[in-house]
Amino acid sequence: MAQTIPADVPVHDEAHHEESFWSHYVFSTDHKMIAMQYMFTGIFMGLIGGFFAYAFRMQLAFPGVEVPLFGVVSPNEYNALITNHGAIMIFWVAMPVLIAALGNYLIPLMIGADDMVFPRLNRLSYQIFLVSAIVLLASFFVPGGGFAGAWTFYPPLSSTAEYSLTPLGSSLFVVAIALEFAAFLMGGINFIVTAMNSRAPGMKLYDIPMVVWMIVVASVLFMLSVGPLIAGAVMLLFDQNLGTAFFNPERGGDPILWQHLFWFFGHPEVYVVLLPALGVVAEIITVFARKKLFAYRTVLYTVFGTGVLSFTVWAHHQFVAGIDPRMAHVFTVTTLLISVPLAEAMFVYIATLYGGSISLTTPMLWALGFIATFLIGGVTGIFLGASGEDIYLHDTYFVLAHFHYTFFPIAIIGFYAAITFWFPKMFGRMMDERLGKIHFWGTIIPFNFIFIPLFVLGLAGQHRRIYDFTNYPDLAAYQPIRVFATISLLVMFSFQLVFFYNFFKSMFRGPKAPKNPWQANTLEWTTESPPPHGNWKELPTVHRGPYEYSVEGRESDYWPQNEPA
Amino acid sequence: MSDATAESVAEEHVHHPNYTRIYVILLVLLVISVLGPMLEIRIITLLTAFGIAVVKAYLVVKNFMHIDIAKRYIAYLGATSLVFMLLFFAGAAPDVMKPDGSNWEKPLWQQTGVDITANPEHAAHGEDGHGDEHGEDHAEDGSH
Amino acid sequence: MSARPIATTRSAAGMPTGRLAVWWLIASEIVIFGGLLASYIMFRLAHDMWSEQAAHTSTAIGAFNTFVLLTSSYFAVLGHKAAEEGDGPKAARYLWYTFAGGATFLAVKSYEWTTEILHGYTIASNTFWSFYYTAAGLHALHVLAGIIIIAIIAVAARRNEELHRVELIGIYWHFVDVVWIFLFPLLYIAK
Amino acid sequence: MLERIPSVIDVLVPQASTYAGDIDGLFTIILVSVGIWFFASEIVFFWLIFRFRKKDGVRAQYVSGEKQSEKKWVTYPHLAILLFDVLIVVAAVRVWYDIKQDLPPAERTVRVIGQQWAWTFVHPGPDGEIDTADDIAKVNELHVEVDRLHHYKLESKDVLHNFSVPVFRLKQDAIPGRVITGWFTPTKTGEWDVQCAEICGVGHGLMGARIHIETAEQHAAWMAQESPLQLAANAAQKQEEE
Repeated sequence: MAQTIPADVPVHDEAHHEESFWSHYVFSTDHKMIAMQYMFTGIFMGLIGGFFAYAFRMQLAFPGVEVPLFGVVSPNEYNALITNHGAIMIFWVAMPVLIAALGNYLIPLMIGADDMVFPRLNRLSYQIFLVSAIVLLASFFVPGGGFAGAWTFYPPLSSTAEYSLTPLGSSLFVVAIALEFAAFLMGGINFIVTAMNSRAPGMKLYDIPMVVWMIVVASVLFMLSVGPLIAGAVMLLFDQNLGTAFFNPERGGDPILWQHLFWFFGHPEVYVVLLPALGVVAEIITVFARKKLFAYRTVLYTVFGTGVLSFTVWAHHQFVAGIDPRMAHVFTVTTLLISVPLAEAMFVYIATLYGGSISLTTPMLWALGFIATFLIGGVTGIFLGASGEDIYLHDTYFVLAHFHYTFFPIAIIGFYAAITFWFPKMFGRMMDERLGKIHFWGTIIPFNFIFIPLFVLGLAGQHRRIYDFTNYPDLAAYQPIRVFATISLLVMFSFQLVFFYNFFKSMFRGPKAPKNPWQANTLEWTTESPPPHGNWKELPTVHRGPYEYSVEGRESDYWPQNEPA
Repeated sequence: MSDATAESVAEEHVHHPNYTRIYVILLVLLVISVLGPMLEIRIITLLTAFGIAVVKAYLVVKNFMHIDIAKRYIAYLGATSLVFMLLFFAGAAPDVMKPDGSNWEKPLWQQTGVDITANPEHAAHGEDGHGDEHGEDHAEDGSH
Repeated sequence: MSARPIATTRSAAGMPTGRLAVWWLIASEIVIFGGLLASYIMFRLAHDMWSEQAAHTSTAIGAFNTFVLLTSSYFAVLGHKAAEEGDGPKAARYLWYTFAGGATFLAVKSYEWTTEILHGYTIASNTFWSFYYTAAGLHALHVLAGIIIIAIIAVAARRNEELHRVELIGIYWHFVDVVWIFLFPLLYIAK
Repeated sequence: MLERIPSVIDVLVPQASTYAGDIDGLFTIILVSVGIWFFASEIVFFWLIFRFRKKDGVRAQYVSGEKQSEKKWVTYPHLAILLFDVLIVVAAVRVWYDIKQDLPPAERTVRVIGQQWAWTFVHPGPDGEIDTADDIAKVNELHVEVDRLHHYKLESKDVLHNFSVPVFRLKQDAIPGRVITGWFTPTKTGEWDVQCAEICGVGHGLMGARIHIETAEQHAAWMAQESPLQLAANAAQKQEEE
C-alpha cells in the first residue's frame, strides 16, 4: 500500500462482502452509485420536463387541440406546465445531472481518492433531493393543481392563494425547492472539501482537471448565493401559510424584495450549471484534439472572475420590474463586463483546437456543438444586458430563445457530451458511434430550428407565458412560425429515442471497454472500467498536469498523470 | 498522507488563550450593551448595541473559534460571504428601503408601518411613551 | 461506525477535513442569516415606527439569553481544550454543561414567546414581529440542532471516541452564539 | 441620434413612439457589434476543426498557451471585446436614461391600472386632468392622441402585471403598493396590441388590451362621446323617451 492508513481508521473491507440489492443500489454510500442515482433521477425528471414542453408547445401551435397523451390544455394547466418545465429543467435536471452526478462521479476519480470525504452525508444529500423531487411531483396532484406562477414564483401571485388559485400547489413548490437547496448545500460542501483536502499525493492546484475546478467553483457560487433565497423561501412559506406580510405591500411588505432575493441567487445559478458543462467540454476537446488545454491558468482566472462578477449582475433581470431606474446603469455595466471573461473562455477553447489532431467522435461532436451553440446564447445575452434594449426585449420570446440557447447547451448538450465520454468508465462498455452520430445531428439541427424562429417571434413583440397568441390581433399572423417550431421539437424528441436505445443497448450488450479507451490522461482512466468500490486497489500518485498530450520527444501522444517520469 | 495528518494534529496543540478572561470581558461587554441604550441617546444606543456586538463577535470568532490559528483562507471565506451580503443590501435597499425614488413612489408607505388592527394589545401599551422622537408615530397610530 | 474512506483522512488543504467542512457550513449559514437580516435591516431602517413594536420585546430576557449562550460557549471551548488534552470524560462533562446552556436558552425562549403570543404579538401581527419570530426561530432551530449533536458527541466523548468532533461542534456552537450576539441588539435593544 | 440607424425590428413591428427608433437603433448597434465577434469566432472555430482534422502520421502540436506570444491570441480579442462593451454600455445607458429616468413634462396623463385580468385606463376628460369628475375610465381600451407627450401612472390592484406596448417599445411592471410614472409620445395613428408581460395568474394569456392612437379631432370626438357628463345626458334622454 502506498497509503499509510492511521490505525484508528477501518479499511474498506465490506467491498468484498456480497452486498444486497438494497445496500448496493439504494442505500449505497459509494460516490459512483450516488452519482448514478442522481443521474437517473435527473433523466427521469428530464423526461417529465420534456413531456411538459411537448404539451405546451402543442397548445401554442394548435390552440385548443386535444394534445395526444395529455388532452386539452386549459389556461391554468398551461401556466402550470411552463412553470414546472422551467423549475424541473433547472433544479431537477441541470443541477442533479451536471453538478451532483458529474461531481459525485468525477471528483473522487479525478483527484485520486477512494470516495467523497463524507459518504453518508452524500447519501443523505441524494435522499433529500429525491424527497424534493417527490414533493414537486406530488404538487401536480393536489386540489387546485401544481403551482402556475412561473418558475421565479414572484409574490404576491405565489404568496396569495386567492390570486394563484393553487393554495397547496404553491406551498409544495416552495417546499420542494427549499429541500432541493438543502440537498445541494450538503452535496456542495462535500464536493468542495473533497477537492480541497483529498487530492492524491503530488496533485498540486494546477494539476487538477478543469472539470473538477469548475464543479468546485460552481458549488462555491451556489453556496454563497443560495442563502438569501433560502431565507426568502421561508419568508414566502410564512406569507402563504402563517399570515405574515413580508411581500405584501398593503401591510408593509415589498414584492420587489423577493425579486432581489431570488435573482441574487438566480443569476449565479446560471453559472453554477454553466461551469460544469464548460469543464466537461474542456476535458473532451483536449482528449480528442490531442492537445494541451490552451492557457490553463487563464481559464482558471476567467472562471474566478466570472464567479465573482456573477454576484454583481442580478438586477438585470429586473430592469423593467419596478426597480429604481438609476440602479439599472450599475447593473448594465457589470452585466456587460461579465461577457469579457466568458468570451475569453470561449476563445481559449477555440484556441485549444489550433494545431490539434481532431477526431470527430460522438463526445467530441457534442463538445464542439456546445461551443458553437453556446456562442449564440452568449451573444444574444448582450442585447438583454443592455438596459435600453431590455425595455423592449424583456419577457419576450427573444429572452426565451436566448436562455434556451444557453441552458440547452449546458444541460442537454453538456449531459450528452459527458455521458458519451464517460459511458465506458461508468458502465464498462462502449456506446455505438454510428447511432451516437445520428442522435447528435438529429438533436442539434432541430434544436436550432426550434429556437431561431423564436428569436424572430420575440422581436415581433410576442411575450412569454401566454397560452394562446391567436387572441392577439397583432400576433395571430405568426402562427405558422409557431407550428414550425413545434414540429421541430417533435422531430428532436423523436431522435432522443435513438439515444435511449443506444444507451440501454450499450449498457448491457455493448463491447467491453478497456481501462482507457480514449487514451486520456486524467486519473479516472487508470482504474478498471467500471471502477470497483474504493476505486483503485492502490491509490494513485500524481506526477504532472492533466493535459500533457502530444508532448514532444515522447513516443505516445498522451502522458497519464500518474505515470512516473 | 500520514505526515499531513500529523501536521494537522500538531497544529491543534497551539497556545490556548485564557478563556476565562475572554469570557469575563464578554460578560462586561454584555452589561454595557444593555445599560448603554438606557441613556436613550440614539448615537450611544447604536454604538453600545452594535459596536459592542461587533467587538463581542470578534472576540468569540478569534478566541473561541480560533480563526487566527486556522488557515488564512478561512478568514477570507467568511469575509467574502459578509461582503456579498453587503452587496445584496446595497443592490436591494434603493428599492425596498425607500418610500420613493426616480419616477416611483409607494403611496401605502405611511400607513403600513404598523398594522395595528391585528394587534389587540396595542391600545393598552400604546400610551407608555417611548421617547419624544416617536411622537409622530403615535399620532399615526391614533388614526387607526 | 461505518468505514471511513481514506479520502477523509487526507488534508491537502492543510486542515483536518471535519474542521474545513464546518467552516464551509458556517459560510453558507452566514449568507442564510445574512439574507434574512439584510432584509430585516432594510425594513427596519425604512419604518421608524417599528421601534414602537420593538419596545414590547423584553430586553431583560434577551440579555439573560445572551448571557446563557456566552456561558455555554465558554464551556464549549473548555470542552475543546479538554478534548485536545485527550481527556474525554472531562470534555464530555463540559459538553453537557453546554447542552444545559442550550436547553436553558430554548426554555427561556419558549416562555418568552408564550408570553408575547398571549399578549397578542403573533407572527402575523406586524412585519416587525414576523421578522422577530422568523429570525429568532431560525436561530432557535440551530440551537436545537446544536444541542442534539452535542448530546451525541458528548456520549461518544465520554468513551474517548471521536474526540476531534468536540472541536467541530464547538466551532458551530460559537457561530450560533455569534448570530445571537447580533440578533440581540437588532431585535431587542434598538428601539 | 440612434433612430437614424436602419432597424430590423421595424420590419416586424411598426414604430409608433418617439423613442421606438432609439431602441431599434440600439438593437442594430448591438447586432453589428456582437455579430462581428460571433461570425469571426464561428468561422475560426469551423476552420480550425477542418484544418486540424486527424490525418495519418500528423501529430498534434504541444502548445501550452502560457507564453505571451501564444496568449496574445486570446488577450487582444478580449481587450477588443471590452472596447465594444464600452460602446454598447454608452448607447444602452443613453437610451435607458431618456426613456426610464428622464421625465419630460406631461401634456396629458393617463392612469393605467392592472388587475386580474384586465387593464383599466383612466383618461382625462375634456378638462385635461385626471382624478376629476369627467375622467373617462375604459376597460382594455386605451385612447391617446398622436404627438402629445403622455405620462402614465402605473398601478396594480393585486399581483404583478406588466404594461407592454410593443409598437412603443415600452414595457414597465405594475407593482401593487407602488405608483410608477413613465412617459410616451405616440407618433403614428392606428390600433395595436397592449399586452400583459408578467405572469399574473390563470387569465394572464387573456389580459390583452388595444391602444387607439388618434388624431386630435378623432380624440376630441371620442372624448365628447365617452365623457361621463355626455353619457349621463344620453341616459337621461333615453329615460325621457321611455
